Amino acid sequence: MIAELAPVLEALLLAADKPLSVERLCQIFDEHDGVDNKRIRKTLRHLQEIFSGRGFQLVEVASGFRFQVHQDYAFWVARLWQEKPQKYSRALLETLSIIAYQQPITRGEIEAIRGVGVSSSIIHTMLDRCWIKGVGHKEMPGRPELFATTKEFLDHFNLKQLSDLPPLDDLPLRNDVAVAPAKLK
Amino acid sequence: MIAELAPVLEALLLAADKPLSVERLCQIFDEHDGVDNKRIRKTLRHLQEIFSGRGFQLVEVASGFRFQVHQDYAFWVARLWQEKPQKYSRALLETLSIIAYQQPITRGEIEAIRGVGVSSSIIHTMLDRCWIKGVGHKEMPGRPELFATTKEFLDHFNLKQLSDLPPLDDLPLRNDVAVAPAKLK
Amino acid sequence: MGVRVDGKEYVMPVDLYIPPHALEVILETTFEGPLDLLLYLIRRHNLDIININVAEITCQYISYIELIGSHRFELAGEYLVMAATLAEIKSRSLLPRMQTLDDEEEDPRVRLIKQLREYERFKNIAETVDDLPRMGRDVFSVCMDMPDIKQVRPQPSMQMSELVAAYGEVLKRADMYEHHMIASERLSTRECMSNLMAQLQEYQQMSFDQLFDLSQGRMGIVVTFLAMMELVKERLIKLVQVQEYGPIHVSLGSEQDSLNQELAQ
Repeated sequence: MIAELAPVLEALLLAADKPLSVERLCQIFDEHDGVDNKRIRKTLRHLQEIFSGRGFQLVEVASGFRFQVHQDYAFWVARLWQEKPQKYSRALLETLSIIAYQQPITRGEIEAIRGVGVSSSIIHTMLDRCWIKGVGHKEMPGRPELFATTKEFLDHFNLKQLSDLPPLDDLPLRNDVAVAPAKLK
Repeated sequence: MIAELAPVLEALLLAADKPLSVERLCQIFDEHDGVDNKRIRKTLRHLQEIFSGRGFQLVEVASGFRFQVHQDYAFWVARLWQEKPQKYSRALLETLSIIAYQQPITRGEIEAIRGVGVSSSIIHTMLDRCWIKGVGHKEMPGRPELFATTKEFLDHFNLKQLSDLPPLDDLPLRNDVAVAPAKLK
Repeated sequence: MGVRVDGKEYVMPVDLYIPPHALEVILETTFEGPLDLLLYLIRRHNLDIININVAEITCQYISYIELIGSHRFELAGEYLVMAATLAEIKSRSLLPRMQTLDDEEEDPRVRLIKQLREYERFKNIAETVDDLPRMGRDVFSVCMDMPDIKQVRPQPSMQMSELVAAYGEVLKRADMYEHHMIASERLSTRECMSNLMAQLQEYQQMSFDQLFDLSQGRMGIVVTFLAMMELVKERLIKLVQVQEYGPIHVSLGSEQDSLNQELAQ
């Protein structure tokens, strides 16, 4: 029976190099440790309170909980490194956004929306970073691959679920003919 | 002038991938931030106190300060990277122990000692893991293969040589030639 | 109004004309394709797709295409499609419209506006996504070191203690097994040793195989074998094999011989 769970969870979450889910945390313990999902959740909430207002915080993202440096102090942390954080090209951001909001989607469908070809290097970059993955093939000539975003994508953008993405507005394009906006799933 | 230095230092030390010296920390700040080595040292000492008794601690090592997981919880953290402990069947454990203590030995001899048959899959598992190997054939009808343990087996148990195997003094040994452990070199 | 490229301001004239030397850079770095360019022009100039000077714009688009065509064939193609679409829209607007039900479906103007609208939504959301707090820019992960002293390696999935315990079990069971054997089948190594000795005294020499009684089962055979080994060890019997893989002959050993001699004396 573990009397004090908080420091154990702290240690685990701080040492892990990726977010840990409640289930994953629970696996660490043996039966006789007296730790279940409920107790872990409760302790995590407690930890979130304890560390609020500090230089770091415990947040829940798509694939679990992680400690991260508080955004308010990112300015100082950025000074630690010589290199500026990488900027993403507009082509990558647009392609990634289209996949995020319209998934699952084929490369051809992305190109139709953007009106321009999607370079293979962009797709590869996103696959390499595990932000997108192939989730199947569309039943149409050529059976093109369908892409969807991953948990890692959500983790990277500090999101818990897809519905946490900012809403996709319907922007009126001048006083044009009435065109029904595409429905978003 | 930075009013609250503690969360800034926390953020810096947590985000850095190596220890940061007081001098290095000081470089981060501009003159008008009102941060000097003395103030940094004082704040770091304060942080050390704040976080004592938690799952992590702020320690000073040769090249500076760093946060690290508290030693008391290293046991749990180690489990993070540990594969789910595989359970070996009793049959496998017994067979392996007989080979270890009675090598070289044939399958028939193992069966004789255990009083039950030894399944081929057990032998294969152990051969696959390189824990045992065939070392020759017994000169008897059918010329059965003789099995012995390997260097990998010793490595697995962190042993240097077979004689480092625990002695069987405290085991209920029969004074019978049949099962007296073979002398180990 | 203009576009900044490499620190220089390029003015985008109302008539869509872009200086040829700036065009390449603008098309490749500033705009994400012909839709993006058209969207820009519409927003900036309050341009009406219907009223553009198609002859002029088509000429210009074609000269752009020639310019970029040598480097970026695909990109040139995409701009060419746009020029064709614009030309089609213009040509339709000049002709009297046939009012049919499915007319709207076919109307390239409606299609283009729909496409522009859809693209603009994602162009905007891409900017919003870019502003989201992001790992490595706004959010930094925390990964602490382990204390140096105790670099715990993943433990072996089998402990030595388990192995020793298993062996202990084997020995214990073997012990019980033997008692059981004595009770039920009246077999024991010692007893078997005696029997073997008795047989050999009677026949002097026997073949190895002959000494085993298959009806005693596996354990019986094992006990016989063990008894034989014990007798060999004690030099009470001899095992002789004349040639490799040949039959093994068992006879009384030297100890027994001398014992017999002593008895005879």
